[in-house]
Amino acid sequence: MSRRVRAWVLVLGGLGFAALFAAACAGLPHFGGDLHPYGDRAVRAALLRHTANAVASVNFDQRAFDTLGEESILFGAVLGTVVLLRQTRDENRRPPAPAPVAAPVRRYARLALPVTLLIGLYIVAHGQLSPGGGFQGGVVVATALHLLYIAVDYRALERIRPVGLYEVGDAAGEAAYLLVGTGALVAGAAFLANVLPYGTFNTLSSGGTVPVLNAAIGVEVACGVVVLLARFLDQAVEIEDPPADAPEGAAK
Amino acid sequence: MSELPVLLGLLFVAVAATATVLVRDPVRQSFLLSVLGLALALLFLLLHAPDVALSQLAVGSALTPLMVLLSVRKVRRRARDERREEQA
Amino acid sequence: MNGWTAAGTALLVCGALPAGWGVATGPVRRRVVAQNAMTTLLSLVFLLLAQGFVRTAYQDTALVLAVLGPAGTLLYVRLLADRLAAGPPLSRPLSAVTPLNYVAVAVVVVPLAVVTDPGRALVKLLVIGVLLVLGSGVAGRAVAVAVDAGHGPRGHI
Amino acid sequence: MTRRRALAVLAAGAELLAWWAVLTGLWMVLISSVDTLEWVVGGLAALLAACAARGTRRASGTP
Repeated sequence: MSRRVRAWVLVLGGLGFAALFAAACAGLPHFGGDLHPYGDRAVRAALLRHTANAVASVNFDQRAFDTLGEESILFGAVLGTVVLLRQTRDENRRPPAPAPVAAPVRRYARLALPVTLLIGLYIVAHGQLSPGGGFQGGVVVATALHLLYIAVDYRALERIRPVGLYEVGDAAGEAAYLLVGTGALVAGAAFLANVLPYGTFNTLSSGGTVPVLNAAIGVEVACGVVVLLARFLDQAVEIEDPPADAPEGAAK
Repeated sequence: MSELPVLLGLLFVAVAATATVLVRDPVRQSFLLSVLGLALALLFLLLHAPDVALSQLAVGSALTPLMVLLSVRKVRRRARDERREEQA
Repeated sequence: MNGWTAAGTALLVCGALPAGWGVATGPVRRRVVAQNAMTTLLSLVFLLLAQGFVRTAYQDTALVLAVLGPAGTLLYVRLLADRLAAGPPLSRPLSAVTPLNYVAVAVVVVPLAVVTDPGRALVKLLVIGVLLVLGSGVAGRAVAVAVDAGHGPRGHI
Repeated sequence: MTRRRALAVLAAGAELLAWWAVLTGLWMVLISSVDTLEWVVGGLAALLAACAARGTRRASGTP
């Protein structure tokens, strides 16, 4: 196809999309209106299952299967990064020199790391009650650990971050989500159906499987992000590119 | 008048997103990306979607800039090494 | 729109948006300082909006931003240390940003604390305030140290 | 030798306990209503964070 023909195809497609999009927009309900057919049903179902945060109920109960897909996307993305950013045979590893970090920053990291970690765990554990959940809390937990690289030293991070353990955690989180879904099958319900007792509204034990799935996602996301960043840090800080003229062989 | 905060949030997001696309240098782009993340979080909160706002904050405030800047560091180091080899 | 929402919008227009402009333009030094100011101010905007919407649960966004915002600033300081050290020392307006952050935190958190009933909610609000002051102070200090390190020994990672 | 070791264990325990108490207090501030399960989950989360605090202190070198 020549450049000209391609441009015409693009124009044609763009025009068609614009016409259909405009027609669809005309049929949308008005912004901020009173009519929310889906929202009303979702909130009613959430309250019926004693889940205070309706969004968590939609994500982990009413449409838990969608969330399984999303979780698997993250899992696959981390896996792909690990494969792509691995150390190849002709790349060398050089231990990085320690970085000078101001003393107050170091002290702040020592205080902020546990506090941030606790806040992340709080966000995971209270996903069914208040805004947040496994994804948000998991990312906060992973960020908390990387305060060690940001505010202390790369080697300090390496000392308390056994990557292998986090790889296992990543897989275990993904597996736990599937196992909870299979548990519902064993109990005689549909895959990922909410089979646990709903509990008392607005307490930590409410929502049936919602907090359990939130915890699984929290573990998966936290470990996945740590593994992801470990690969990035490896490449950016430690691994050197092979010399252009003489490949020196394995450095494992 | 009651729509003013939402309108401001929408405008903020539109400007930040356009600027992020137009800037070419990755380091500058990482700064704009963090502004865009904060703008989106604000808009989500104004539209009463705190769950999404939290997701955006968690990802946008430290994780994305870290990944962008680490990639920049790797690419820079490669360029520097190549230059050194040419001089040698 | 009640008073709290109006105050949040005002703080957004007068504080966070100019800070956002500072992050988007100019030398790296100014961008990092403005980034610190922007996360602090936006966290305060979130607190005001949570009060204005009468949803205490929305405070969690401010809480998360109060710990992750400084992490973001420290990250820029860490990974752009050579660029920060390459320029002249911080100008006086830039050095004044961190004290301004403290003032903003006090101006927002104290009235919010006054209208909050004594109890756990009040302590949570104060914890967010303390985290904001600590984080923004340390991040501001880290920028100043990194800029001053212009002639010191290099060797950062 | 054993005495020094016992002292070290005692110091580690005290450090963990202090962090745990502070962090459990923080958890209790963050939540909206207290019940037994909340204490259990909060205590466990605080224990994890306390271990991280000790790990950070040790990894960052200076005491």
